Amino acid sequence: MSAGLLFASVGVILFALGAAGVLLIGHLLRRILAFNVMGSGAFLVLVGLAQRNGIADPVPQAMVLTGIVVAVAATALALALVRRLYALTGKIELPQDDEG
Amino acid sequence: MKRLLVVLGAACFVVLLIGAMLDLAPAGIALHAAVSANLPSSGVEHPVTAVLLNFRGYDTLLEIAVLLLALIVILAVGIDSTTDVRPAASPVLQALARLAAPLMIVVAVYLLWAGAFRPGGAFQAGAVLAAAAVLLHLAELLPGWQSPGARLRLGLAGGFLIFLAVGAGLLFQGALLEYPPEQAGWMILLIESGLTVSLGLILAGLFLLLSRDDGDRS
Amino acid sequence: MSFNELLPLAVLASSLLPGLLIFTLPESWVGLRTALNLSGALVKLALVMLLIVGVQAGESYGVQFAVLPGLDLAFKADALGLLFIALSAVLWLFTTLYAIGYLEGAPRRSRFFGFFSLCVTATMGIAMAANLFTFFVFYELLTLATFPLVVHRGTVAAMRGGMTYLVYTLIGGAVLLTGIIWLHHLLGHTDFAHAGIAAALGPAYDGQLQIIFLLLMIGVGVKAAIVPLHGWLPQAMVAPAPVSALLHAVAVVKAGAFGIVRIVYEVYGIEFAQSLDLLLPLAIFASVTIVWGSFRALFQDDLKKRLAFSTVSQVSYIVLGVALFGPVGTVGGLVHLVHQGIMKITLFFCAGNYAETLGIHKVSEMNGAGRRMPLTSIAFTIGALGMMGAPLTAGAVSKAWLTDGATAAGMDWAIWVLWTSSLLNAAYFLPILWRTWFKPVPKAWPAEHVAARGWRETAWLLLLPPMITAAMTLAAGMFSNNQMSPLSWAKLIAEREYLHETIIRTP
Amino acid sequence: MMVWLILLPLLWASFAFLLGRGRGVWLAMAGLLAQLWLAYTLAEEVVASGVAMHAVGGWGAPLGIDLVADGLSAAMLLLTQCIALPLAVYARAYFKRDDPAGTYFWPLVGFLLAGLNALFLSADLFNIYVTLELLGLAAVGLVAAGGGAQQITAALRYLFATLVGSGAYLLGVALIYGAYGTVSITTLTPLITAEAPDLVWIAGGLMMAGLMLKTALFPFHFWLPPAHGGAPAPVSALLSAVVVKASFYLILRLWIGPFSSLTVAASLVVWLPALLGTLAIFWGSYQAIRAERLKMLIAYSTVAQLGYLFLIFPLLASAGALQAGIMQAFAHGLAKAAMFMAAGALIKATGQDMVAGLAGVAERMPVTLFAFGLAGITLMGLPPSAGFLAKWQLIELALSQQHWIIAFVVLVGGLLAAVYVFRVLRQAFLLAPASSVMTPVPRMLEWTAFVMAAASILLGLRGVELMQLVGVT
Repeated sequence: MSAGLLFASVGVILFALGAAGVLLIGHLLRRILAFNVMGSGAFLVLVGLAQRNGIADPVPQAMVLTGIVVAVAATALALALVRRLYALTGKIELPQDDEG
Repeated sequence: MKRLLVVLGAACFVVLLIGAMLDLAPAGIALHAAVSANLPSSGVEHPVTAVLLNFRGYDTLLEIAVLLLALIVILAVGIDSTTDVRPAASPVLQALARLAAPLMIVVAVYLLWAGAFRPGGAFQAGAVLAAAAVLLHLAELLPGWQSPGARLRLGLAGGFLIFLAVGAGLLFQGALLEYPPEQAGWMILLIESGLTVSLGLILAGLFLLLSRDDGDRS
Repeated sequence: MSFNELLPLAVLASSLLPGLLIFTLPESWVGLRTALNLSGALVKLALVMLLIVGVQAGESYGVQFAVLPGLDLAFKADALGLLFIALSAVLWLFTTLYAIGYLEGAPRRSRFFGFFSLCVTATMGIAMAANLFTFFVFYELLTLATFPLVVHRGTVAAMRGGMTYLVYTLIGGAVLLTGIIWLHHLLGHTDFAHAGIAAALGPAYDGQLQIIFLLLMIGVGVKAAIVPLHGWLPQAMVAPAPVSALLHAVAVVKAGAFGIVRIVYEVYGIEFAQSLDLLLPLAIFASVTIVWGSFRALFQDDLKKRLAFSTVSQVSYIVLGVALFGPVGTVGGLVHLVHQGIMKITLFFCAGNYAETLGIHKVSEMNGAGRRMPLTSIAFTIGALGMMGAPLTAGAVSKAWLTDGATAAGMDWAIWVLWTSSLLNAAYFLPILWRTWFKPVPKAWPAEHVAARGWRETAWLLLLPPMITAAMTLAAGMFSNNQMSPLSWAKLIAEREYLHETIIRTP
Repeated sequence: MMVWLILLPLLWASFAFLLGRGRGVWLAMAGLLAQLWLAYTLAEEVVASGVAMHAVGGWGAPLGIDLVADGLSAAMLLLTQCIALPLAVYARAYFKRDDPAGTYFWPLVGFLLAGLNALFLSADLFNIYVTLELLGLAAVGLVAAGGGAQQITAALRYLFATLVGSGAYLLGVALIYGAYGTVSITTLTPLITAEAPDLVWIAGGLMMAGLMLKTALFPFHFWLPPAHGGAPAPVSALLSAVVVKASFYLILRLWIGPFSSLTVAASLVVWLPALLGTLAIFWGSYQAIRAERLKMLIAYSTVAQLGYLFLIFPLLASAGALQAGIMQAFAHGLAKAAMFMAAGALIKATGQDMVAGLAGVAERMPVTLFAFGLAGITLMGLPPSAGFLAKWQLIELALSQQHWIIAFVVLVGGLLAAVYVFRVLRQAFLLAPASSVMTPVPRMLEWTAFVMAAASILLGLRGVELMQLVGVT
């Protein structure tokens, strides 16, 4: 399998890991990390799969750059919320009740 | 139980997807060809920069909006002064920071300029600037931020506004962000310079706003 | 937009606009509110007169707007519609007068009269609807406009009554909607037309049409209070007297009955309905309702409840008349649409007077009421006699045409139904009359609000309406052959429906 | 011209930010007014001269990014601006001076609207991803802004839901690009055939699932009630009325666009959204009927009402289904906005947000209750209202395609809606206990809500033009 496909496959694995993490992990900081793992997985698939035939393609690279910046923004926002929650409740986990 | 299901599901997903990837025919469309074909009229020599700021510049415009938005949200949510105990910066770190900061700025400028023809550009440059700010902050040479004043706000939004202005201006003689090939070069440079400053400030802001503590309250 | 297009809209507007204006009025502006109410009612009456004259002269009034591609909000003022319009317009005027007197000084009157006007607007819309879609729009609007009136008192009991009313009407509405959309899907339109539109589909669809008929009948049957869908009507008695009058005589039950008329005559067409064997089941349900309603009325001590069950029974006279295949029965049903309205509203006005003046709510409290309130009691007596079908009253006319209709249609058993019901009517009305006139006056009334001033046993705004409607009951009975009488109008409609030259009742 | 629908909100949002905390109301108002005009003229243009197109950067797909406005997008744009302007007027009266939730309210709203408009116009899968993030983060920010622990918790749930959703969507886009080498919808549509490789099926599944999570379709609805119920009334209105519709719009757009040949190939697939929609209607209504707090009731009603939108998928064979869907989207958008606005006014006046505490408002706040009632009529699908027209179209389509079950669901759903709407009205018509005190609220709050509700009714008297617009493809 070509290097690109290898990257892509690793990306898939990372995505699955990250997704599972977001679903299962209660601790919010670790959940945010999991989300980042998930995102990176998607980015890897994007660049890897597109360049599986070995030819460099700047379009997915540019897309990934864009994606990374967006992910940074999302992460910062999430951290701000977590920090706020910590300030208000002293917890870094979400309560279980749903009715809100 | 839930744990098990999720893990199993994820595993099946991985197997399925990788399997599907392996027997995938090559794509019909080769955009990289189109990119290199249009590179000369894009105003920059580096293909990725060309895609980022010309071919798909619109993505970038919205992406900057997202970044600025995140910062505004952080301001709107209101970070309250939870004093996070940080060991006082060692004089060594401070000396290092004093030394490194100017160099980093130089590097940033270089990256910005280099972006036109090799890996680099506003994002990298901005990131380095932000890193410098963070370093100074960790060395306690730069205070964390309160809600920013008018000038700082201008700095934060300036790059985005320049980008918007150029794009909108071009709208009057064609499509959104449709650079005339001969002017494309300087227009993109203008945008990138603006972005470098704003991105630096925003990225730094994301850190400095989150990590301000009582000590910095003024 | 031509005059003939504008007129139907004007009839709607004449109650809609006052209603909307009244909502915005502050509570204290009694004068302006009353002025708006009455002027609206009078203007409407004038417009209806115009329509009647026009329609007799063969003019046709109608207008339509596209709501969706292939779906129109369409109005027409034809003979059948006008029968209902005229009834509502006249009775609305008197009910308004009565309500003004009844609610004098009561709270939340702007809201009350606002919804009151919306109610009548909805009724007008139902009467003038030119297709089932439009009919349904106003039919549901009526439900929504009456709910706040039923719960007007804002007590928990009122809420219970209102909720029962909603449960019945909303579910009925959903069923009705199903039938209408189904029909619209089959036909591509649902426009009312003489001799019906359903026959066009051809025999292949007979099965579906029978199911649709069932759905439609359930839908309108709820408001027409056909057993077993009548449960809401006695519950809704918690409403103030003018509202009960409106519900029973003018708006709600009439809307249901009128819907049945429209559907049988102008959607299916009487011949086609007969050929689908739809009329006999309808007649049976009507008969059951007639008897059951009168029977239940016997055991109600609460005066308004007794009147409510009597309504259940009386409205099905109309349905029965429709279900009797043949012009004579038709005339009987149609004319009773009007007569029942006049008589029943009289009774409710009087019941309201007893309650407002002397605090009488139960039959058992009515001893000697006739001495204290002679005029009211005379009106009540006339209404009651009418309900029994006593000679010289409107009721007699209806009953005569209905019985002959039954014979003409070869459904002699229906005659027995009518007679049983008359007997039962007598059985639950005569005791009341006996108490009112011949039992001694008690020492004290349950709660005397208004002292008698000379001949004015109570506020004249409460006294006048029942006297007028009682007079109308007699007039409709005695001058039934007059040119403008409900009977002649009903004949006119029946002629147009059956395309016969004239209809002679064989005595 | 359509470009300005994206640039304007970005511009006034940034300038509002430059002006500083709690500033920029009039900037926003002016911008929104202009946007409304733009959306209207765009709709007219689309009806007059067909689909409008704008190649950003002048490159054109697949190298560049195309903006496309067909009937569907134009309609959604119109709906968004129609709701945004009255909401802004409402919000101005709603947020008191230095209300913590009001400090960067206008910039956030600006970015939110920019995200929405950009999303409705974009014809490029990856660009749509960016707009989704812009939209999602702005929405989360609005929920969290100045909020207490409860709001922050809701915002975090919302944030993770939308991030996972867009993550799945992004992976799907990555796979599509890998398979075809382009992300332009117009280029892809002919390329994706029924014989597409499994990878494309997985990609489609990922994107749909991600978007359903963002639309809060049952069983992905868990995040919506706390977020919409907890946020300030103007925010709740905006989120419930338009934001959730955006991801629904995308599902629809992809379903009938690039993935159409897939959905046709797998005829059973069309029943999945309908099934989930049905469950959403029943579960949402049930929760709304039980809800103690007024805003939770309304939020759960949103869960239920979104269900109707997904009932159209098995009916898409006939053109009318799209129109029915859009009619429902309009009906719910206008009515739900009005309802949240009315609820906001009621809560401000009574100082609490329990349904049980509403006794007497019919007497004290008739205008607001009228607004609530009219909105309720639309949600119940009673005539005359846009909701009724949507219901009528849905049932007729269902009957014409012999899908009785859908007709049945729609009818029962309407009755369930009646139960929770009248639960509130019943309470409101009760006489007020002598003890109850009501603080007067700004007239503006009551009347904007009323106008919005009236619009949802009036649309029910004239839907022809809208249907004509949606018909343009």
